[in-house]
Amino acid sequence: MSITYLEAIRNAQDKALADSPDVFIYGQDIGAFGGAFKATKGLHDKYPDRVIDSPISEDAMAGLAIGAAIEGMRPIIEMQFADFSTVAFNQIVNQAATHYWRTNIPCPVTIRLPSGGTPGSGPFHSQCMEAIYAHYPGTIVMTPATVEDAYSMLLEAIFTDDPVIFCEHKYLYYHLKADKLPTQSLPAESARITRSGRHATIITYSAMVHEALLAADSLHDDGYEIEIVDLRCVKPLDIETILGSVARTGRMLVLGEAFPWGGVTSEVISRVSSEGFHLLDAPPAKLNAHDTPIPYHPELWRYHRPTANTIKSAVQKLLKD
Amino acid sequence: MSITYLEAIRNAQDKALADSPDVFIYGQDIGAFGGAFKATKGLHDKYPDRVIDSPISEDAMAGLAIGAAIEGMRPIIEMQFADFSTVAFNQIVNQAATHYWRTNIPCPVTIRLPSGGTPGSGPFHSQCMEAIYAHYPGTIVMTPATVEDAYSMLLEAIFTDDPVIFCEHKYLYYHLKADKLPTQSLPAESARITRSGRHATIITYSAMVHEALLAADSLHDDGYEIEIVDLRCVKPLDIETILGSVARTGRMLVLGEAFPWGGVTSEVISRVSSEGFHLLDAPPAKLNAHDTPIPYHPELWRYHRPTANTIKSAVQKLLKD
Amino acid sequence: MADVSTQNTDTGMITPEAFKDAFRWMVLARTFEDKISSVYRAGKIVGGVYVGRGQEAFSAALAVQLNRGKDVYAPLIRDMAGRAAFGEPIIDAARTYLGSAKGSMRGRDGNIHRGSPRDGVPAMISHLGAMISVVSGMLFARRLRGQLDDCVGAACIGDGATSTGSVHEALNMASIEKLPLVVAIANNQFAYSTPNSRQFACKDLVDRAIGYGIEGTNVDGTDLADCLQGFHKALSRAKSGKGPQLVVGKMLRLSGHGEHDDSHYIPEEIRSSGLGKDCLAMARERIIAEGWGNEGSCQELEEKATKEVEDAILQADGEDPPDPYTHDWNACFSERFRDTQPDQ
Amino acid sequence: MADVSTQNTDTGMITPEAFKDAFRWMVLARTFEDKISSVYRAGKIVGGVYVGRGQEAFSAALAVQLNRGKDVYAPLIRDMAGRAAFGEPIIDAARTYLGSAKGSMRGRDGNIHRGSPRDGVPAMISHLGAMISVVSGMLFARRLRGQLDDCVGAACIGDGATSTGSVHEALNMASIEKLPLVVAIANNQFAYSTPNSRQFACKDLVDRAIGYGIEGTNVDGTDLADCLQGFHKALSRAKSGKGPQLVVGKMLRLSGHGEHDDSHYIPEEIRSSGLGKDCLAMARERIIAEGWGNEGSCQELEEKATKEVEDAILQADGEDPPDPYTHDWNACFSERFRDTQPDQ
Ligand SMILES: Cc1ncc(C[n+]2csc(CCOP(=O)(O)OP(=O)(O)O)c2C)c(N)n1
Ligand SMILES: Cc1ncc(C[n+]2csc(CCOP(=O)(O)OP(=O)(O)O)c2C)c(N)n1
Ligand SMILES: [Mg+2]
Ligand SMILES: [Mg+2]
Repeated sequence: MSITYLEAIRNAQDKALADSPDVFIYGQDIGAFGGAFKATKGLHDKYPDRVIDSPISEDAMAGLAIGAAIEGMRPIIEMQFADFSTVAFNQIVNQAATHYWRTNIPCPVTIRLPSGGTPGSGPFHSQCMEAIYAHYPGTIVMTPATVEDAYSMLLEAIFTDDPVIFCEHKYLYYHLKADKLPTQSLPAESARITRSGRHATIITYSAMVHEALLAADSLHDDGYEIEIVDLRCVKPLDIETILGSVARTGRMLVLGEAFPWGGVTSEVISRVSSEGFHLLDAPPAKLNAHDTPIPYHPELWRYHRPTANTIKSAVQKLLKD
Repeated sequence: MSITYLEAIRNAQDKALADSPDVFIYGQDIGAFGGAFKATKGLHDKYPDRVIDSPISEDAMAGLAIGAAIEGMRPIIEMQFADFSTVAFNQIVNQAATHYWRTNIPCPVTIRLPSGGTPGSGPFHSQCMEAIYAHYPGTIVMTPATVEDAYSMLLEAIFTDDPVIFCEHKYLYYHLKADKLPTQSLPAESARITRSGRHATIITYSAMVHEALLAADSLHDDGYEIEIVDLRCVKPLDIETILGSVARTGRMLVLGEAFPWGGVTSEVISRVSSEGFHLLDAPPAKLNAHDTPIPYHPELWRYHRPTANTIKSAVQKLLKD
Repeated sequence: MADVSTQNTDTGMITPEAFKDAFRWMVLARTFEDKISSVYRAGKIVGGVYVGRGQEAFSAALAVQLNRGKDVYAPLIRDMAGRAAFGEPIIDAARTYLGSAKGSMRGRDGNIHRGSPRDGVPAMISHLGAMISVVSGMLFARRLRGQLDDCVGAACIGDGATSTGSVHEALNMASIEKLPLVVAIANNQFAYSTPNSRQFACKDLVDRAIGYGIEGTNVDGTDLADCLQGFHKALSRAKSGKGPQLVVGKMLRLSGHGEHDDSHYIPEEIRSSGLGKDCLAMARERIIAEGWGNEGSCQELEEKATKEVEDAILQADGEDPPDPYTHDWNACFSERFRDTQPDQ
Repeated sequence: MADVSTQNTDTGMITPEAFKDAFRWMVLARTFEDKISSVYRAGKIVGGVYVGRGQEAFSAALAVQLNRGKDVYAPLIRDMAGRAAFGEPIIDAARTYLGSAKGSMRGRDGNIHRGSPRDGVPAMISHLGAMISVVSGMLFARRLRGQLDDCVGAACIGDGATSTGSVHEALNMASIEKLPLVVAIANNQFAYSTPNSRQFACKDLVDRAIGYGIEGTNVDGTDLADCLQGFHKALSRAKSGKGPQLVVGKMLRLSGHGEHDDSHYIPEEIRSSGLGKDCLAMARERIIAEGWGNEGSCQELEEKATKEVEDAILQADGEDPPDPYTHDWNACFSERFRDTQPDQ
């Protein structure tokens, strides 16, 4: 048996719905249809009152979830694409994220954002918005890179008492497979050493973990052992694990698929430079997508985002510094 | 004669309206009433067709401005408070910011965001959103710290062919005065050495420039000469000027009023660490507001944001490193 | 003038008791807000003061018909009267304005942004229109849990807020979900300085209801009895499964947008029109005219309110402000997800 | 069935010429989209294919009455017919789908996201509802410049998009500004898989117009003549200063949401209802029945369309894709404000 990243997300929701009557899912086309990506396929049949088709009203979807969360429910909002959450931005960052702080009453909503680029998706169905939400106090932002994490972290997200922005990567939906779902797992707030090495560390998250692995494989053939840190949760950052890895390798490339100005990569470099300056044997390096909207055409898209090749070059440069 | 930061903004708009029939202003209560902060006082009388009261519809305000900009006009949108631009977020980052790249047709809108904290304004009338907009490709983000810059940079913003997010600081509106408006000025994309020094650099922008100056005055009494770089434009960053200053002092504190995760401060540290690592004699330091929403009560607010005192402590720590 | 019979009947008529009950909260609200305005003018309040002068009837008429601990009530800027009628202790208003650490917002937010979600009063964010869908969510949760019974949710907005996308999405969604929601629009003719003519161009704001398939009612916001009756009807319909209800009240904001604003832009013509009537004075006159009370009993009520308000303000003013050094600076509830950033 | 006289009169009647003109674009659109779907099924298109099958009458009827180079036309997902009628060269559609660097979007965006703002066709962003206020802005600019004359702007959306806050804000604002805007809602009964019943709860979507103080018209989206007449009326009113106009057409989406979707969720009952009629077949029948053409002339038209489509697709397919290495990777127009980040 094998299970995909997408199925893991479906299974986590199934389990959450089964385990707690407080869980419900609200989103466009997620009912009988099972969602644009089929992340809720079959769930409406099992939980007809709690897997609910929404009108195309992202602001009100988020508002409704927040109201229910204040009452102690654990709503999940599926945005059809992360990109469309811009329309719910205000409710998420100003209503949900501030709620506990303002009122002492937690707001346990989970906002699922199908994120990231796939060929042909273009500027409005490809975005990575983790940095936008992470900037605001009161949010937790998760970016699972593996099938197992998609499952266990989504369950943690749903049962966490704060708003969780759950950035699931569309490129991994069908591509990524595992043998089975985990019964035990690393807590969501911990980063993971996905591969150990000693010449340099690549710090990354979500789909880029897999590009980094390819680059590391290739660099291995050249005699370099590259350590890979999968952040898993980009807010809060597991700074101990990050600094631990940099301490071992002395060199760090921070890699992300999102836009280059600001964001996770800059935040990690900033933290490491401030808190672990003397661990660095070379300037920290950064690799992101190009500073343009995400192109539709696969030829442009492949060039726009970091790939195993450009990662490898960046590491090679880093190793020479 | 003396002129305030707010009057400079009003004067810049007046001049732009006079100089070009393509300029108009659209926003809530900006017509006969002159705006919540009086930034358009008297302008409706002078240009009745081009200083226009809007309904409370930030999304449509931005959309209307974008449509007019595509036609070659140079609209200015006044958001009543920066915080309310969350509701126009989608139009700004997905419509305006991508427009030139998608269609080859520029979209010269200026979005004025009355930004930043003042005592008693609370979580929803105090925000600094520069990082949110700067993250997206296609935007220019200006954060003037002086009366002269408020004037000259707003004029540049209006006559720039890209969307400019103009973050004017409310705390400076009435507090800050100059003798007269400039006739010549540093281009908007250049940072400025506001104060020269040799022991450390504080890199900052907007209202924090003035807190930094106070801290530097106080450190001067202790025998330290602190250089201050006013970024002026946070996107793009004038990395040459920044690196030049760090090269002189070897130590850098990056200071911002915004939330700590990500943002301008992290981006500057990331850029300098990557591009000027060997210029640094000590770990780069960072000072932001606390990681909570902005409190209403002045006692809490003063503690939440960086002040001359906390800046001084941060620099003292930096000097010891 | 709406009918006020001496008997509460199924036809939605309102008793003198209900009228007097609402009047009491109107008096308290006006007294409190007059006082807080003078405290503001004395420079003792940071931030703004936004009062509901002229809107007390509309505000109280809704809330007095709700049940604290059961219903949901989302007041907005000008709902001091409704808040009081819904059972918000006057001391909380005083504390929030005066910055006592003991207020429900603990100094984190101020003035009208106070709330107490566990009592059914969500704490508003400033972004207009954003609270309606939150109220829907609270009702939705209760229904999913089988705890809806005949509870109802009410959300208040102004004429200006009707132009937000949020309000549209929320009304449409509530109608689809057939939630027992009453949305009260206080059309006080202005949004800050912006008149209705720059806010909408429909003949009657209540016609928005048609576009959502919900029921709409106009009431005279200066007439307490009419407000009571309009809301009574709307609340009964909402509770009996008829879905969301829109109630639009017309009146004039008898103050500036905030106490910093002299509202010079309001034309004398509107001020002296029927819209400009003071709902409080009118309700008082009616009580006396109908013999439900007299000058003496009204004065007694007013004096009691003055005492209550003065006590509350005195008490709040004597309380400690929040202390940043002992304050809990955490935006997240979950300890394990708190950021480990070195203290800023 | 709407009246089609042989004379175009002021009463808004539509000529056989107009009918046949619209029909021609409908045929071209259907032919193109059938072809592009088969190209998609052959795996030659990356990203989605979204077709307007069943909506060609409604789409073409609007655009055929607009003037390229003068009016503004903002098509949405299912407006291939309208695009063609407005003068979008068929080769641009082929290029955008097939990823030729020569398409108007130069590979940066695809399929239905193409546009050409200088010709009056804004390039849509995906976020539903967001284009209406942009069209308003274009009209607003022209009016400020004294260049509005009798030009008109048209924006197309679906039933699903009516639930967005954007649409509400834009309609309300356009009404306040009294812009010559026609908003066409193609109610094809579904938004992706979501039926009208989960999208709104009003009796008739056209009633939204009342809430904005604008004029609204229902048309039978399967009947070309009715569509032509409805839009004719709306456009004339808009041009004569009567402010925004809402035209709602009812029909069924005779395809999946995209070509990846088998639309199994559409009940047979709707498919076989009047809504499920194919506007193209009906228009063709009418042409023959009225004697405005015959089987032969129709076939000729169809063959011409097939040839045109095949040529365009062949040409586009033979063109180079964009080359990332020579591509201009700049999101800003202003050189001096371009970021100096080291190349990623
Ligand atoms: C989305 C949004 N935009 C702007 C504002 C600023 N603002 C606060 S109150 C107000 C006027 C509100 O008018 P109305 O809804 O009529 O309520 P009233 O003040 O008349 O009670 C405005 C524009 C806001 N709070 N939210
Ligand atoms: C704000 C927003 N939310 C979600 C989507 C995803 N989406 C694309 S098309 C669509 C359905 C649109 O339905 P409708 O407006 O009826 O148009 P139709 O497809 O039927 O022509 C959805 C939900 C989107 N594009 N924008
Ligand atoms: Mg009002
Ligand atoms: Mg549809």
